[in-house]
Amino acid sequence: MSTQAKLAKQCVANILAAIEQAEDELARLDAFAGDGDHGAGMVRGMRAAHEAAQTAEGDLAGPVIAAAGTAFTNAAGGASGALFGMFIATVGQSLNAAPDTENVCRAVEAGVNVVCKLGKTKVGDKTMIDTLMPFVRALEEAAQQGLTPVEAWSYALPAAKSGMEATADMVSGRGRSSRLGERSRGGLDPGAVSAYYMLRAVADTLNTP
Amino acid sequence: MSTQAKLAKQCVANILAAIEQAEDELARLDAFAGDGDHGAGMVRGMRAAHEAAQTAEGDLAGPVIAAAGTAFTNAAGGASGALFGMFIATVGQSLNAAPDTENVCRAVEAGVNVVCKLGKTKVGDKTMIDTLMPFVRALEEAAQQGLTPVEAWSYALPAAKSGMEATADMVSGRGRSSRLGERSRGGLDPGAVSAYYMLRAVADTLNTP
Amino acid sequence: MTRLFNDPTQFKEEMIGGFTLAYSRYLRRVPDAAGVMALGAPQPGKVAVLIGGGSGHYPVFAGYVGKGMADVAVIGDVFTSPSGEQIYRCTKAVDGGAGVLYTYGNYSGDVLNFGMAEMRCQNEGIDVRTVTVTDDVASAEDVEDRRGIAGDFFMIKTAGASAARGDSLDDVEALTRRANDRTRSFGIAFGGCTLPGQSEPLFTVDPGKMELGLGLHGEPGIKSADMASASEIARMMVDIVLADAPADAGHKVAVLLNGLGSTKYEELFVLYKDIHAQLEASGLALHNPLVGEFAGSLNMAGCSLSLLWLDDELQALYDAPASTPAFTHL
Amino acid sequence: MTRLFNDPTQFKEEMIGGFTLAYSRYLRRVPDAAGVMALGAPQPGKVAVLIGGGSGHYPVFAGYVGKGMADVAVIGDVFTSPSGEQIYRCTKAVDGGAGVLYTYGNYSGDVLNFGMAEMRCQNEGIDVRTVTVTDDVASAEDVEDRRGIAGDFFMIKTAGASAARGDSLDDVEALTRRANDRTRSFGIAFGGCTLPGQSEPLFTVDPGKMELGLGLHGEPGIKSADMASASEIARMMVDIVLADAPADAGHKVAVLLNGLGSTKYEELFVLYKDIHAQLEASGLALHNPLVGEFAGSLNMAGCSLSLLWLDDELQALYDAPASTPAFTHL
Ligand SMILES: Nc1ncnc2c1ncn2[C@@H]1O[C@H](COP(=O)(O)OP(=O)(O)O)[C@@H](O)[C@H]1O
Ligand SMILES: Nc1ncnc2c1ncn2[C@@H]1O[C@H](COP(=O)(O)OP(=O)(O)O)[C@@H](O)[C@H]1O
Ligand SMILES: [Mg+2]
Ligand SMILES: [Mg+2]
Ligand SMILES: [Mg+2]
Ligand SMILES: [Mg+2]
Repeated sequence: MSTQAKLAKQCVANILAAIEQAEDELARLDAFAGDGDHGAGMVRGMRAAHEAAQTAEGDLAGPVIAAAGTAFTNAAGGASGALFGMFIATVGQSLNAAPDTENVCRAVEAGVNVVCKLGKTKVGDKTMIDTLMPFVRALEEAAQQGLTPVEAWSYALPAAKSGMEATADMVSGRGRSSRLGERSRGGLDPGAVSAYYMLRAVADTLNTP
Repeated sequence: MSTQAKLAKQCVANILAAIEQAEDELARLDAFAGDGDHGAGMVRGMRAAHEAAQTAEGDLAGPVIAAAGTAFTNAAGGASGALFGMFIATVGQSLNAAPDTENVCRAVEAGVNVVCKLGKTKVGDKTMIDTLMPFVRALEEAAQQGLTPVEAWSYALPAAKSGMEATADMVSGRGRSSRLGERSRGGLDPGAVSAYYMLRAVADTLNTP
Repeated sequence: MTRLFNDPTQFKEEMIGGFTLAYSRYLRRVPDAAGVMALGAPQPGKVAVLIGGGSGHYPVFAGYVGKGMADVAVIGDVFTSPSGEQIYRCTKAVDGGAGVLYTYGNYSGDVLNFGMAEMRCQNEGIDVRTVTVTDDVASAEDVEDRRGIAGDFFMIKTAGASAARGDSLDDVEALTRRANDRTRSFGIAFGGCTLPGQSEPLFTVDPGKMELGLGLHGEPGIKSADMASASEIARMMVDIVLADAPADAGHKVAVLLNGLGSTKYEELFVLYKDIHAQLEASGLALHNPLVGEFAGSLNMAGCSLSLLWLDDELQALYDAPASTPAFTHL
Repeated sequence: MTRLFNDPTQFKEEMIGGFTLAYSRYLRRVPDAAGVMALGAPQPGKVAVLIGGGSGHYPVFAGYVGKGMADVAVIGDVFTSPSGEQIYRCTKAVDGGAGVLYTYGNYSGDVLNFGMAEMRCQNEGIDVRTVTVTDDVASAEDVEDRRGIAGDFFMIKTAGASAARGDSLDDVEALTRRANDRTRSFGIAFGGCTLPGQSEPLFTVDPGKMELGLGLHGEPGIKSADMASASEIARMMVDIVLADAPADAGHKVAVLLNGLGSTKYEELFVLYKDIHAQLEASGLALHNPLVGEFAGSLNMAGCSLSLLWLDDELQALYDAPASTPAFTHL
């Protein structure tokens, strides 16, 4: 990959592919305790994000990611449209010119914090945060251990996966399904699953020679 | 049975029992090419007919049957409500004080003619007439052969049955199902079945010692 | 399926009870009869408009009783014409001395029962006229043999507006008949309805199929076809209705896209998009289209397109104000 | 299930297309946005009422745009809040300089997206206020955490009538909030709906069961119960709503019995009969009840009861005239 921007565009393209492939699964997960629109919304958002990313100019990754996030928010709608879009846009805006592991970690952390703030969520509420927060904590560890960004991302991915899996046994505290109380237990949170697929698609992209 | 009136009331009671038992079957037959209300309508009509018959005064059969028919028409609604009700009422009104076989035959014929006229129907249109008309023809034969009314009714019943069975292979020419053309072929006509059950219930009553 | 009921044999009575409680600002129960009549009826000197038929089709018929539409609706059991006796009583209740117009769908049971009531009222000196609705092009070749479906709405609106402005019975009858002569409908069904107390629907439609020529009483359609996209269905419906357009009827039409119970508004709007475009492409001017539920069949799934070819007089009646439980127009 | 569509990803766009073609006498498309606005909007000096949310709920929201109700509806994809960007554009389109009132159901996605738009508009100097609808007593203990269901109708009617008579933004907001504070709803579901392009419903209900505490988005209810007769259901709905009655709210209520797509009018009237009797027996005076489809969820089966405890001012607003595609009142 010749530039940061190209790599970022490739990440977005691969996220889109991953989300398109998972559309039906995400819809089914959302139908369990929600309203079934999560698959369609993520695909709509990612298609717009991809289009915006491809046409973004310059060599830096940040603006590409920021453009993708804004496009995602505008197109997707719904809770996840606002939150994933703001997450992606914030990561893009926070990423400075020289994305070493610490910078990447800080950018993702900024994105996660925006989601927590806007969504009034914390770990354990059975949301995308249960994937994203453990991922950020693991990224921090990787930064302290001096791993490269590519190594760090792969190092942190299992924490995201465990976080996602843990949502199955949680009772929803936020979002549409929170009205169901105990009945929301037993299914994975669709937003937590989307978040994991996004992070994994980035890992796959970074690890592709 | 001590009087004509008592016998007539017993006939009405037994018709009601037969129709109540057949309610679901009649509903299913009507659902095949019609609107599924025939079972409920016949039960509603016969319940009213029974009530009216039980409270009818005098020793003669005619007024009992006429009262039953009028009550049937008022309560049942629908095509069959109008036609069966007018049929029963006309039979009752046409039955004179000394119901020998010829009189009975003429009364039933008068009823059938009213149905043909009101309903603009003839044999072969896949209606109650396909049961009633062969029955009347057979009653006439029985009268010519000098059978008693009770014997004549039993003699004519098989003709009614064959007429009813023949409706399965007819294409509807009258009523709601006539709009279906060829698609109406293959099911018995619900009104033809009701008519047969009514005639059979009368035969059973007459033959009960 | 129909889930909310108590004793199925009491369904009609309880429905009338709840309906009159909810809408007592428009109408009241006809004393001693299964019907509802507009507040203020009978109005001496005004022609009365009587509609009716089986229930299960709300807002047809009771929903259209009120100012500017019907004076009375006679209410039969589900899918069952009311009896002549009930129709007779309702006629007597609303006659204001200027005569009564009956308008109802052309079904064997209705024709018999309304016909008996008409004869009886005529014998008692009430001038009764009848316009049976025959809008469904799928139901027969000859117009007189056709049944009435959602086009009912146009005839009720026409008759009601004509009577409301003080027209004579001759005129109300003639205008309503003219509206019927100029109305054409065609419908399709995707699934059958279930009568109260029954557990099986009246008919089922294979997934991937649709029934052409729906009946408003849960009768199966005239024939089956493969399920198609909304655009293809729009084209087919428009083609079939226009192929049967009345002669010399001009180019201005009132349009009614009617949804049956389980086919919802959003779907109807998607379908309507192409219907509108195709009607316009064929040179018609569309006047105040209506898209929604105007004549139902319990929870049946399907829809129908009705067109009324307007002239100036019919348009004035169509645009006249109305205020009823199910249709209000300023 | 949802059967009439072309490309499911275009469902919303095609729906808006057909809707605006049919009802161009009331409203038009918002330029460059997924929304519809009343003819005559923006009206300089008049507070604008903005409503919106996911689609699939017609007549909520677009059906209530017109005279005396909302000035604009922002239309999201099926069951999906519109994005902040679309809400922002619609706000800009209808602002007449006197401020904009947002009223919408209290769902996480809507709160986020409407909230973002509100902030952005405030930053640009447009005075925006928000009243989120929280009528569903089944959805949470605390009123602020509750979601909005069919009670939406009352808030749209209140806000629209208040704005239409020229009230200030402060007053429109205060009155709408008062209406929300005095509205309670409770619903049940019998069957789930199917999104366009999907073949399975969002949820199913065992025959013989019902779900208490329906969600308007096809979410399963809060808990299951055995199916009951209409009379038993009426009693339960009334008991639950009245148990949560607002304090000191008087005894006059507006009543709305809302049917979801596949639960039909006749059933609602049967149910309403006992609801009416029980509300009256508990000492309430019922004002202009409404029984029908006022807030849907595609072809879901179920119904809900909403009460708005009126005072003189709220009653005047409730009785004010309105003229929209889905609700007209003289
Ligand atoms: N307040 C919130 N904070 C964080 N995440 C949330 C919040 N509300 C919803 N989510 C996430 O969004 C997902 C649902 O997204 P989606 O179905 O697209 O939106 P909607 O709930 O509006 O239909 C949930 O699975 C959850 O992960
Ligand atoms: N015009 C007619 N002449 C004779 N019989 C008729 C006619 N129309 C209908 N029927 C009879 O009535 C039966 C249908 O009765 P029912 O279902 O109760 O009435 P509806 O058709 O009004 O729903 C038919 O099966 C047929 O036997
Ligand atoms: Mg969702
Ligand atoms: Mg029938
Ligand atoms: Mg019938
Ligand atoms: Mg949603």
